Amino acid sequence: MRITRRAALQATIAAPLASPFILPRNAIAQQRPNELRLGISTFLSGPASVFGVPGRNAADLLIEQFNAAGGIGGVPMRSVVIDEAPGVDFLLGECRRLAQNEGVDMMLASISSGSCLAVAPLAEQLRMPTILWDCGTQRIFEENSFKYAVRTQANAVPEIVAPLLYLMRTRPDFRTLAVVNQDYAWGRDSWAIWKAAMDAIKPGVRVVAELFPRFGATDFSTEITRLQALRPDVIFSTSWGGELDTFVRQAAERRLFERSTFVLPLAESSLERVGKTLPAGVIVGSRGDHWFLHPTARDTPILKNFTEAYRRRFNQYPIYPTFHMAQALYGMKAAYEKAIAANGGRWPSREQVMDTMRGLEFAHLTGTMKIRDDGQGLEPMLMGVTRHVNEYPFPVLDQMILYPPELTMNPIGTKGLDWVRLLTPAAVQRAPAPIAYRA
Amino acid sequence: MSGALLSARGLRIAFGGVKAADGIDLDIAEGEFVAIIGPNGAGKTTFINMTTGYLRPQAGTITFAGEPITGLQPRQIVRRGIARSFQIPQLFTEHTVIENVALKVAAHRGFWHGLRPLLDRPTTAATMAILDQFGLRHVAEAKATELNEGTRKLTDIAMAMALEPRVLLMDEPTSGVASAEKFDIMDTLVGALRARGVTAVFVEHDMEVVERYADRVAVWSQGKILASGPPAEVLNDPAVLREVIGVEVKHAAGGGHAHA
Amino acid sequence: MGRNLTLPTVLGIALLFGLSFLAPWLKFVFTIALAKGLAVLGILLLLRAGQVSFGHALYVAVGAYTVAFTRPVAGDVLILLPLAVLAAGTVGVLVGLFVTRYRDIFFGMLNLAFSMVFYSLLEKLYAYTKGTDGITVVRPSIAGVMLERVPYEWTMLCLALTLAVGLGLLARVFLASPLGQALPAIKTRETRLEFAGISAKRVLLVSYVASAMLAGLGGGLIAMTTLHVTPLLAYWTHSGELVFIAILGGGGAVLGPFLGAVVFELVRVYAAAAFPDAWQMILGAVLLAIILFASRGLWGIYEDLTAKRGVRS
Amino acid sequence: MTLLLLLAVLDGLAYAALVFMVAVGLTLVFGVLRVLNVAHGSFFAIGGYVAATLGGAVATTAAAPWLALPVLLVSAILVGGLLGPVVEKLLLSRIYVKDHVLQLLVTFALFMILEDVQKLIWGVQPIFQDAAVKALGPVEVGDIVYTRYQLFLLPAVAATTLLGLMWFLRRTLTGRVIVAVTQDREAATAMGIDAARVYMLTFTFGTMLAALGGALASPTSSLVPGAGVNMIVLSFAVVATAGLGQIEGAALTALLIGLGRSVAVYFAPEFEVVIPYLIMVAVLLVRPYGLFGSPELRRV
Repeated sequence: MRITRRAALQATIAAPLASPFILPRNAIAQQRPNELRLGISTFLSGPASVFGVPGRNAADLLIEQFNAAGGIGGVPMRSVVIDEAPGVDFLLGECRRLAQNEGVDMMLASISSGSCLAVAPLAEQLRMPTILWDCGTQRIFEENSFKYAVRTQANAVPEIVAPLLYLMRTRPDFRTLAVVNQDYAWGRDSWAIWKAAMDAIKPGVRVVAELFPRFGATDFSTEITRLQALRPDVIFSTSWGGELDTFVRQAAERRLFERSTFVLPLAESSLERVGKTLPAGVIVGSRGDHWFLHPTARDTPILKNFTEAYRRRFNQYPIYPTFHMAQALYGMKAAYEKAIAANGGRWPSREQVMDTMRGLEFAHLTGTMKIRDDGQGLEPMLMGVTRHVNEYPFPVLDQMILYPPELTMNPIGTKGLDWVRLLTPAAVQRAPAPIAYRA
Repeated sequence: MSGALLSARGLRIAFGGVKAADGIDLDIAEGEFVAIIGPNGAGKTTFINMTTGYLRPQAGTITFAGEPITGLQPRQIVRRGIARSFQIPQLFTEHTVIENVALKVAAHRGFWHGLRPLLDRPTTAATMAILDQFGLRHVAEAKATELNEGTRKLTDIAMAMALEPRVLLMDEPTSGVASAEKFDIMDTLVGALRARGVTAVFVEHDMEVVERYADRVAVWSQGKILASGPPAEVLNDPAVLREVIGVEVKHAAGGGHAHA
Repeated sequence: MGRNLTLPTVLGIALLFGLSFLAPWLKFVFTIALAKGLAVLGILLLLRAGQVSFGHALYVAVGAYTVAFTRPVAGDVLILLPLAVLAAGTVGVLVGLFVTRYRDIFFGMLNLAFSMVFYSLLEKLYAYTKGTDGITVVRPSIAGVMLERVPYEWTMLCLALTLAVGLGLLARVFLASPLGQALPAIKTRETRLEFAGISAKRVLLVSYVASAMLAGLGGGLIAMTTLHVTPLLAYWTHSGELVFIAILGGGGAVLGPFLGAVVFELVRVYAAAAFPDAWQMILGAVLLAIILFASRGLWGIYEDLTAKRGVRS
Repeated sequence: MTLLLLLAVLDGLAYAALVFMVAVGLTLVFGVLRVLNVAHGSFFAIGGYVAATLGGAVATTAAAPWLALPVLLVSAILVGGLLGPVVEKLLLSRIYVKDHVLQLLVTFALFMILEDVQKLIWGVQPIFQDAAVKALGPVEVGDIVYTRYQLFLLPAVAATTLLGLMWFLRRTLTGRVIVAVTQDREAATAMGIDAARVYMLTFTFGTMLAALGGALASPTSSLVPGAGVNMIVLSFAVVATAGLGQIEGAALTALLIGLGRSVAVYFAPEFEVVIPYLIMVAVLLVRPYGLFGSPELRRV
């Protein structure tokens, strides 16, 4: 057979084009597969890649570790990562590709709430087991019920209620408050929750400014000037990433921290970057039950080893998206293992895995958590106040309180925004005792 | 004024101190061929620009067939029957010759009617008739960018004629054309105009052309009309010779743009 | 102009169908691509007049959000799509009356401005639009029939194809009409057009509204295919993407936009799969190569290839 | 009330200064090359990244904190001097004869490529280097703390740039050549001006200005992926509002946007985002060719 150069060239061009058209793997195979394929959607470009890339890094590292230890039930894992930055139309196309063509067994979906809201219904139609690994909106499981989607972390409600309870405990006498949130869904949502909860627990607080700078803003001078003139007792901001860093720096340079108490529920992810520019005494959250110096887990080998390995490889301390990814992977592993055991050692179907997920209690890097029957994760909330110590070139958390989900999360069948209106000052007192930072 | 098809009264316009028209009175009778001559920058093209609505005179009026047209938009003036051609041919460079002319034919026949093709049968027929009159049939399918200057000039004028005007204003119809060709072009052109009974005003630098084709010559200098009359008479006037011809012997190339 | 497009069209449709059968996920990608192709067809009309709109994502978003807002009250594709077109057309007239007075960079930037204002509105009017979270669209019925996912996806693909072919033909007729032929005249000699008694502004306005309606239709299709709309649809980078596709496909024929859109989506999928961290760079390089070495776009390449082989019909 | 307005003006000035620095380069390049450079925003971001990197190196090694300031300028010259000529020679010079749309898209492609290049070099974690702000320290106006950097340095640099450019374009030979090319490219080349050189010079200079804008912004804001995107759209609006190639127009527009924005934060925060566009639409309604623009010379 003679192969002309032209034919060879055509073949080389055609081969990569053709490969995705190979028929998908049988989706309902019950026998043990050669590998477990995970589709991961995350931000690889744009401003939110600040979270997306650490999340992806965590997945790479943990999958390697899991595989080295024999994978899940003897099956190694492999991940296919897609970028959710180009928008919903692109992401949904990619999800279909992963499901129908790459033969992905499980999707780990999205940082953006918009992405999750779009992916969950699709997952349902494709019968694609999906773990919502980082997005925060409470709307997903409140407005719909999904068989094929669960969330291995808390949501916006506890993420905002916990900081409020913490503030009420550390500075109960505040009378005025200003908000500086990014102008997009999360900024608006989180403020709505905070406002409703605050009006319930401590009526009469005067909101002196509601500032929503443009998403992606790089200059907060005008906002800071206003805040200096207004002198609110508390400044609340759920901003994150580059904008939070910028806001913190500009506020510090202009001594705003000296005049007001800051509540920054997402600032754990910025601590290493802003360093000691962020003064002591700022209330900081980490969107869940995790931090690399977690008060109860800091000395466990599992967390120490992970932090060590992560730092060595990526030259940074792990931040909350890293832990969220870990929770998703640990949760998935636990569900598979439990389902395999329940199945008499045989490989479970998708439906069996998803059924196992409900009510599953699993251990992860910093503790254990539970998935509720509606698919929502129940996770404690770590809150603390910044303190400068010599061991780290950035602030650490002190006076840490782990708020249990019972105090901060609305029950199944209720809407978070309605539920927070029923909060009472008693909730402030029911919190566990603070744990001090140890060197 | 009586019997004049196109008439200007007291036209004034100045560009930053330069008076291009400083009280111009001019009457053009139906069927007349009038040449406007004068030194560069005298305001000859400005007259065309004002008459066709591209520039608005600062003072004075222009009437056409008894109706004032001063201050109307170019497209409104065109619809009343005044068309123009350009010193530098203004062709649609992405179109062929036939499309260039057909666009004008279509514009004249009613542009906003449905989605029939530009080159439907009636438009094509009307267009080809015009191309024939101007001897352009052989280049009908050529792109406007592929033509030589003489053909471009003819196409430009054919486009103006497609609007079936009563008056055609031409800006130097032979400038830039090889001198061997200029009489051929003028013969074709004048033949076509006469055949349609169109009144013509043309700005011209070439005295041979003026002498041969104009019924009347108006001499434009420093915004005023210096003299007006039959070519034989005017072109031998010593004052005109000194003012205009003396400068024009060299036949300067630039010719001056409309305005700055 | 006189090139016969039947053969490439039929081949293209056959290829789309064949690939969709082999790889079901491509149905979605192709439907989106065809919907974008419709919007790009609108861009093409304006490009003929030498005008680039850097804001046509506005109309895509208007179409998409019209579907999202009216879906709860009117549940059929046959009602939703015309509404999307109508809404985009209405906005197109209002904006068009203003922007068609301007040319070149001013035209482009004003379009950009309007799309960015709309984008901000979608984010700001949080109570109605749910901000960046977006609105989920429940799958609508088609001519009164509620379909399951797979037949629905096939139907949407067929619908998009039918609209692409039908409107492609219509655009072709339009471009050959005096009005369509006046568009390049705006680009080359706008004043001469005025001296022909034609209002360039009106010619441009007609095309502008047509392009807005095409983009609105594309947006409506996108909303009914993705079943979730977000403000990102109106962001200026998406407008840039439409212009990108127009250049990629080539402006020589009405098939260009669809060819460009399909190739764009596929390149993006493969680039993102092969280099998740650098797909933008690959797209950029493809665009650069097209402009520098084949500025008539993919359709131009096709024309050159067939012309060489003498298949000109 | 008056005090509030004064404060708004102070904040607006600093922001206007940054906007001007970026937009003036874009305006200059557009005026001369007639290419609307989308990659201008990338140059802004790269300028910021380089300044932050160099600034970090200087801050950790050098003894004198004031050294952080010249670093900003050096970074801009470095970025502009290296990137400008390369991009102009390799890309732009090939497309001057082509359609405006294609020219614009070439820079769009370059922007996409540079976005990923930044990511590959500097990663996705926000980078922040505020040694320059710290070096100058804070100052109090009434009861409000400002930084000297924002209150004095930024407006001063912008004003110097504006005056310097005006002087350069009006009084020096090279400047007048550039103006000649801006006003009438054909006539200028007919007069024997080496347009290619003028293009190269202008583009390099424009790139430096963008990089300087980024460098000046870097001490007060974090650098993240996509930092250039917002700047592009904003400076496009400035260029169109100002009138093509109008330096003074760019300054006035930047000032309008800066002040409009901070006044909006005080009195109508909802409008903050759309201020630049509202200003643009309003200006173009009254002056169709921009604040200082005039109709392009149309030959008939």
